[in-house]
Amino acid sequence: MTEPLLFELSSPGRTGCRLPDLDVPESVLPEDLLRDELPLPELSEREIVQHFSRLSQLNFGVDTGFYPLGSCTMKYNPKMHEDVARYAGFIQIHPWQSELTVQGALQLMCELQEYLAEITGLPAVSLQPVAGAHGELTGMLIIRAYHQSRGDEGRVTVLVPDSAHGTNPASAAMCGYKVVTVPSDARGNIDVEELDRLMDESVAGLMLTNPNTLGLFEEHILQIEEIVHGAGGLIYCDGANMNALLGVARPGELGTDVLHLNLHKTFSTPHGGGGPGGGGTAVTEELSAFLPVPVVARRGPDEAAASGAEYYLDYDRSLSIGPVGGFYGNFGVMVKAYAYLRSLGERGLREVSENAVLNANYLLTQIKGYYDLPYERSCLHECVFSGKAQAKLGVHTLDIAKRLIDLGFHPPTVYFPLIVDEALMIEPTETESLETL
Amino acid sequence: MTEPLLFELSSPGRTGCRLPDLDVPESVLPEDLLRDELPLPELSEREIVQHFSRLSQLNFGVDTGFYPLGSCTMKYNPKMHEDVARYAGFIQIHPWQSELTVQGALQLMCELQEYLAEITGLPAVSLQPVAGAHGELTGMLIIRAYHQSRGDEGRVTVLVPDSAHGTNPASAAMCGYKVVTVPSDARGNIDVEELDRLMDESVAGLMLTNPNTLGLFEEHILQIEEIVHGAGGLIYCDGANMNALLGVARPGELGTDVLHLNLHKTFSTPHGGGGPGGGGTAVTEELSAFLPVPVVARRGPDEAAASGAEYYLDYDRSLSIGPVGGFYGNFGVMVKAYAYLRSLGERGLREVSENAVLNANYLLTQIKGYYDLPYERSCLHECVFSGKAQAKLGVHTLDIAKRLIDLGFHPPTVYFPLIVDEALMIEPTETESLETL
Amino acid sequence: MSSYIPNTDTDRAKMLETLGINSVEELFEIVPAQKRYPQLDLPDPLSEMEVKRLLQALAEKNSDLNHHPCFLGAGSYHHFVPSVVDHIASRGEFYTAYTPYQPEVSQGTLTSIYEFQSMVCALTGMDAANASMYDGATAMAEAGLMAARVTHRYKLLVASSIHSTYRRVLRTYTQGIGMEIQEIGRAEDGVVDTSQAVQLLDDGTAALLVQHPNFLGGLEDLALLSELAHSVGALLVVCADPISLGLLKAPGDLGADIVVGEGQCLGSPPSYGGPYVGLFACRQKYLRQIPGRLVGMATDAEGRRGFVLTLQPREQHIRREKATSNICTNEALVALAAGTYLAVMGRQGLRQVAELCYHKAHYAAEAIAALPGYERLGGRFFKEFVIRTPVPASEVNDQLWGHGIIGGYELAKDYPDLAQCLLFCVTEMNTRQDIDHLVEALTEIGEER
Amino acid sequence: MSSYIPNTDTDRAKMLETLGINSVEELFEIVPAQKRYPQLDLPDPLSEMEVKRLLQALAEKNSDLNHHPCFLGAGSYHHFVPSVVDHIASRGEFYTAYTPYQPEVSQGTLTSIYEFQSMVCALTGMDAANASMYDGATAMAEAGLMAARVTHRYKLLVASSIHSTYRRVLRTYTQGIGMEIQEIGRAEDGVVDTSQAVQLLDDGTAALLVQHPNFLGGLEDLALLSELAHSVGALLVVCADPISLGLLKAPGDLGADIVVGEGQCLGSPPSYGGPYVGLFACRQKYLRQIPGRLVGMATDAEGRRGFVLTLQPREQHIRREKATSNICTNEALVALAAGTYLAVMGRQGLRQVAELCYHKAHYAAEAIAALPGYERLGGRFFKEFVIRTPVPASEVNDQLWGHGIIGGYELAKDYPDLAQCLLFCVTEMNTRQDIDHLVEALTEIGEER
Ligand SMILES: Cc1ncc(COP(=O)(O)O)c(C=O)c1O
Ligand SMILES: Cc1ncc(COP(=O)(O)O)c(C=O)c1O
Repeated sequence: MTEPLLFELSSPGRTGCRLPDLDVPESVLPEDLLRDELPLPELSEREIVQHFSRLSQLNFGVDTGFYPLGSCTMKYNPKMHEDVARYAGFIQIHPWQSELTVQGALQLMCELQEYLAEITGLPAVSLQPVAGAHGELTGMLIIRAYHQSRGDEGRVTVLVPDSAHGTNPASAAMCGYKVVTVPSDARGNIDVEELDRLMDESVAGLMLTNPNTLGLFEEHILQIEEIVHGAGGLIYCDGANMNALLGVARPGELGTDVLHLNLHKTFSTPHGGGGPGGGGTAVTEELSAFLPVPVVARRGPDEAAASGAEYYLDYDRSLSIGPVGGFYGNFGVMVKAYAYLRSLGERGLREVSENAVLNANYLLTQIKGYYDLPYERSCLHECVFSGKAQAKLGVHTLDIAKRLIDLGFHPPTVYFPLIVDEALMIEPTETESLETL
Repeated sequence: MTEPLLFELSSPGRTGCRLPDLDVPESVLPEDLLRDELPLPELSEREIVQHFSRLSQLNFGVDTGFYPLGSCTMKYNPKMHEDVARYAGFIQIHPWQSELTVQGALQLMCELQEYLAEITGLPAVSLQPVAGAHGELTGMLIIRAYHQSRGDEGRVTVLVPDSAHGTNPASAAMCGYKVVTVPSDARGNIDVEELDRLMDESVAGLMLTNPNTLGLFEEHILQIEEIVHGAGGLIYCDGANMNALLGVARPGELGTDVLHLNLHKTFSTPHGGGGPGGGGTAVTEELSAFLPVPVVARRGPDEAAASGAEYYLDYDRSLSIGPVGGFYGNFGVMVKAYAYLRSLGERGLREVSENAVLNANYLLTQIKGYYDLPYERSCLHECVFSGKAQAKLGVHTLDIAKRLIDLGFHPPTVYFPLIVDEALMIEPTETESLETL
Repeated sequence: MSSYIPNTDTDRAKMLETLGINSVEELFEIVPAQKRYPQLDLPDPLSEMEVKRLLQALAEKNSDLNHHPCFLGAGSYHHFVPSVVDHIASRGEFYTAYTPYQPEVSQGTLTSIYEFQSMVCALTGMDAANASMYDGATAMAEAGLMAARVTHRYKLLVASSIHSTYRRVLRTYTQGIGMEIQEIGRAEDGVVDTSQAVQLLDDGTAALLVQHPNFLGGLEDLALLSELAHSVGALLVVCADPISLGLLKAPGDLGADIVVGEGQCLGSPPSYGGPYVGLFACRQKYLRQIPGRLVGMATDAEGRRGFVLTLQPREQHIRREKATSNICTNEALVALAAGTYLAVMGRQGLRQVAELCYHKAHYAAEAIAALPGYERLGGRFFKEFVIRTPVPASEVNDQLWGHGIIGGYELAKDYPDLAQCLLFCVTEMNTRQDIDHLVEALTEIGEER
Repeated sequence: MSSYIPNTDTDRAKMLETLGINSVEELFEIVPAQKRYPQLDLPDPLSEMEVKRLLQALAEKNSDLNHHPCFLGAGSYHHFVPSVVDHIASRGEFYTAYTPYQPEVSQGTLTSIYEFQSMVCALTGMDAANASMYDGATAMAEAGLMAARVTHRYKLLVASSIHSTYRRVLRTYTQGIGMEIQEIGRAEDGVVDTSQAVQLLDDGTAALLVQHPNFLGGLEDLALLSELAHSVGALLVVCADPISLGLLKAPGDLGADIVVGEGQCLGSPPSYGGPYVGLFACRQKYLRQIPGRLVGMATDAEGRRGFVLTLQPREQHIRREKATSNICTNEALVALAAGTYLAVMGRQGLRQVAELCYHKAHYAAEAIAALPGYERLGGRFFKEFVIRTPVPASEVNDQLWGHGIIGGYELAKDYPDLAQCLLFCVTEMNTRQDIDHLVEALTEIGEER
């Protein structure tokens, strides 16, 4: 079935919505500024619904099947979140309303900041970034501002491991940094010797991903910390893979200075075909002064009583890198993350990671016989295979992906990470069952 | 794709919903009455959503395509109705709440009764029946109660045209009536001479359908009225096809004593795969005393002020046939009908019928060359063809239906009405476009 | 032109031309001229935005259960509905499909009904269940009619501990065909007076109809009642609360021949009384007399499994006046919600819901019964119980509403002997705090007297 | 065990056995022991019912626009969202899909994005549009960066009549790479001071950035501004309100090179500031410098039409530090809503929405300006306008709230010269009654002074 496009279905004179009649006198329109033509399609409501319903059926989603895209944490997200995120009191509020009239929203954001701080071990959180890459930009600007605030202007380089997600070097570059690649060692870790060699006073910091994009925990994490901090650099941790470490380890206790989370992966906002997301960014106490404004804050009891409002938007940060978006971040995504955390609590979070990691390792043992495993060790949330052997037989990873589609599965991530030949990256998540695997 | 059944997907120990912990002390359970086994399936939320999402894709619905089922009025229903019918103030109210706390619901029901009275020309309406057949049962019991109230006990028969929907004779039979069939004439009307011959003081009434199931307006309607009323009988009109006559004619002015509407066809509740529906039943002033209790009523201003409630449930009808359902009917369906009527108004209603009839007649001319048309006259909301000619060539109506499915259309109604050989019954409704037809 | 009608003026002109007529009006000339185009006194049409605001305002004129603790039951129940349920029922392919007459394009609906039927059988302990009835009340009425078809007898014995509306609907449904209906009184503790049942059961009795838990919340002795009914060749029809069946023995295991029930509590909100869904299940041997639709499993030419409407010759569209019932449209979407609910809750969850109701109701009953002036009537119960109040029941309710609480069901209208009594219902939706609040308010009301 | 995790204890035991380990903990031994399993101070887990009640309570602590007339705009707009929009965005196949990297299983998303891009082009008069940016503010910042890539110049000239947050975000985005940003003041009537523009534009200028209608509601002279920018080889970047484009000339037809905008007003509620969606469109010749994803039309081996992500070598997953932007996840679902909205409104509807806003805003402005003590500032406007109030703006707002009205945006924080001024926004959601009510309240407030 191919579905015609909206413009092809259009027929002059149709409309999909009746609007209210004008109930005030007409004013004079600015004739010189008016457009002659508005070439939008014209359809009735019925045609629009049919069109998009049919289009949707051409998609594969988590709701319709197993979606083991590596690096994407395509977990199933509870339907309850869709409902609560649509409460009128959440969607029908304007970002410029006075704080007194949005205390519920501010409380939710403030508590979410606190929960994420608790989970990451990094005490100060901004919810303003709306995607992982947005968080990276925010975080790297904070690192830059930190060095600048100390008059440490010579740090022009950022180190990025070769296994890093493409957004990492891109974000560093947007902050004006020169990107230098750190190679991986034979076990899939950052090559510590290389790191030590590269790390000097021209380096602003290291962007690492832990667990990394190979699904592996950075084995020398404490040593890395010493090296980077020892040379005056800061550690940025890409926390997009936190699904493997919830309640298991706090990046803040592993030397991380700045970290972003992908609320749309780990904290249960569906991917939406590519957004919206949430890239909440957490930093150490020392770096909190640089966070984007505003941050949501809580007043002490006396002040709260006096102003009538316990929660407020705090714009008062003279060292702030400035705002990174139009308002306060993707509030709707925060509502889902909040609901998720309140559902799970500490125990539930740990269960998520334990099951995600168990599933990935189980899958690893099941597939190991058939595909090359570039790194022989147990993984965390995802596993990466190589289709090298198959490629020798003329079957490339892309062919494998296509065949899986024919069989009714969504294929895994292919050709990433770039450091593995013919990569096949599988992240089952905790929401899949043994039978499916 | 075949989808396994829930029981096949089940795995011991899984559950799809976490419930609150018990927050009161436990009481002793009645051990002797407890069941040992509860053989329900066990699945996680993720599996359930995947299962039903996949199942849904095995269905064809109005949202996904043209659904020209004759007699079913498969029109497109505005999405707005789905939203308003889910407002908490409509779904989270209990039917035994005091009238003071549900004035909004009662007002909606009362006004809907009034609108339907206005449209049908029959002043008293019960919204309690929840489907067409339920309305028929209600209406025929009212006719029975009416004759009984006059001591007119000898009327044991009900006349039903051969083209009637199966529910008509079945409903009459459930009221204890003997069903006598009235044949149709060569133009698809009730055979008036036969009717005249059959109509006597043993007949309680005639159940006619107008426009009838052939999509034809009953040409001798006024004459029929004289015959039936003349012999002391009442006229029941099956109003399931009112989509053709909205704002064009009022059955109450064409001799009808009792009529049911299919809110789920004409007044915009989607069919739901077979319900819920609404079978609102309208009667003459004279018959209003027999309506099921309760009916929603409006108090005069003084009384309303005194009681604090303008609208109330009126149980005070000594001649009532009694209730026909547990509460007041399908309130959720009423909300949609109400929204529909408020959207359309008089002009909009007439547009619905005009477009429905225009579409059907257009389709009739387009297909006429290919299939036999048993009755050569213009139709109303639907048209009936005969596949007789095709059948002679060995292609039966059922084969035609299957072929249409292969082509991505929902086939029309087949083998109904029974009086047409190899019938193919097509009702396009007003919500389809010229292109689709 | 409405946004629901795609045809534009140009489209219409083209179609009129094809038809060789000048105006749409010509198509309606068949309608007697003097009756054509009546003036309708209806409100002016509104835009989508205006209709939504209007309906929002009407909805907000109602006091809803999201904002008021509620202790009403009596046939409509406030249970928790997981979000999944409505998400499934909101799939366009489900809710915009017609009755699944055409199996090739209806496997979604058919499979889901088949699963619903299987789960109703599992709950009730019956062999077969239909695709749904209008609601619990009409399901019970149709069970009475079916019992008569099965037994060729025309007397129904009805427990007065059955929901009063259900009994009245049974009378409505049977008034035309002239069945005899006798009611059996209640014993001391509110359940069926079995000695009276023994007296009234005779070889003209088609069925004994009881409710369990009954309207007053009490638990009937189904095993004994089925023995009594069967001893004179009558059927036992049980109207059951499906939530209670998470905990209680299946009526089928206790001898019931037909089990009916109101399925609203399975995943549908109270909705001011509808749409609800009637559950209907029976023993295999009576299957050919069952009303309504049935979905069965079948295998196609290539050996693939599929689902189809089965035993259709019982139905009105084929048998017409000889059908087992006139029902056509039923409550498919509500049944889908119920099926989804049962799948979501599953074996553990439904039991847990039932236990939450049981324990909370008993906690409340005990606390209220301990208040001076209040007394609990009746024996063992599930989630509803009867309280005799120190002041008239309606006054109690008025005062509870003053505390923002929606009180109990006033029994006086159904049982003159329970004039000053309220039927309270407690479910998993009532927190301990709600219950304590109710008890406090009742204390106050009792003291004021 | 949570209901979101299907694995049961048995499943886990089986998997552990396969892995040859005794506990899941063993899989985490790689984490330094002293840092493993920290104690997390989080609230206790809650059931679905409890979470819903908790969130409901939080939501109800906010005063929502369904219950209060609102005259706030300033970057977030309260427009009517037809029901269809969210019904489409609620299709599981859309919202639970990933970024459409795998075209065979993503034609739904890809086609809808392609249509969205086409409609953005139609609205803005541009040749190409991307799949979306985070929001209007970041879209404008990225437009600044793109202009630098296109022109190899590093100065941006920014109108001070642009949304203040947008200007600040531009500074945030450019602080690392060290671009120079100069602001142009406003002329008498609140629009760009063109003589100052002429002064500041030079051959080091990458782009002139303006907003139209501008932050204060005023209408800029785009034709003139583009002429000025182009005369020194700079690009003209226009940030436009897409609703206004239902009525106003397309910026592309007036010389804009890049058009950006906030798409929230197209089918998304205000949502306390997000999720929103940035629109980004440009001329064909600059396409290779566009940030973000692009969907293009393609033909498969069998000649069938399909849609794919195109020009991917601009993006971070291929180009890494040399990419045109770091953006990866964008706002696909909000873009789907915007696309649906534009289809629903269509040619006629969007014009009608724009006209409703225009006429209602002018009705309100005229009435307020006529009140003693109030004065309207600025020239021609679309749906927002500036009013100088007789008492401090914050006091006016406080008092309006006393009438249940959410007042205007207080301009003092952005423009010291507009200290006692409010920016009012009027849309089709404000009925005449709302406006009259506002005017009455303002009258009262003015009189009290
Ligand atoms: C490891 C990693 N880092 C960063 C990102 C970027 O996140 P986003 O797409 O939300 O910008 C991703 C997402 O694909 C990722 O997998
Ligand atoms: C003409 C006619 N009458 C009556 C009915 C019965 O209505 P329902 O299915 O709502 O009981 C139908 C529906 O199929 C019908 O088409």
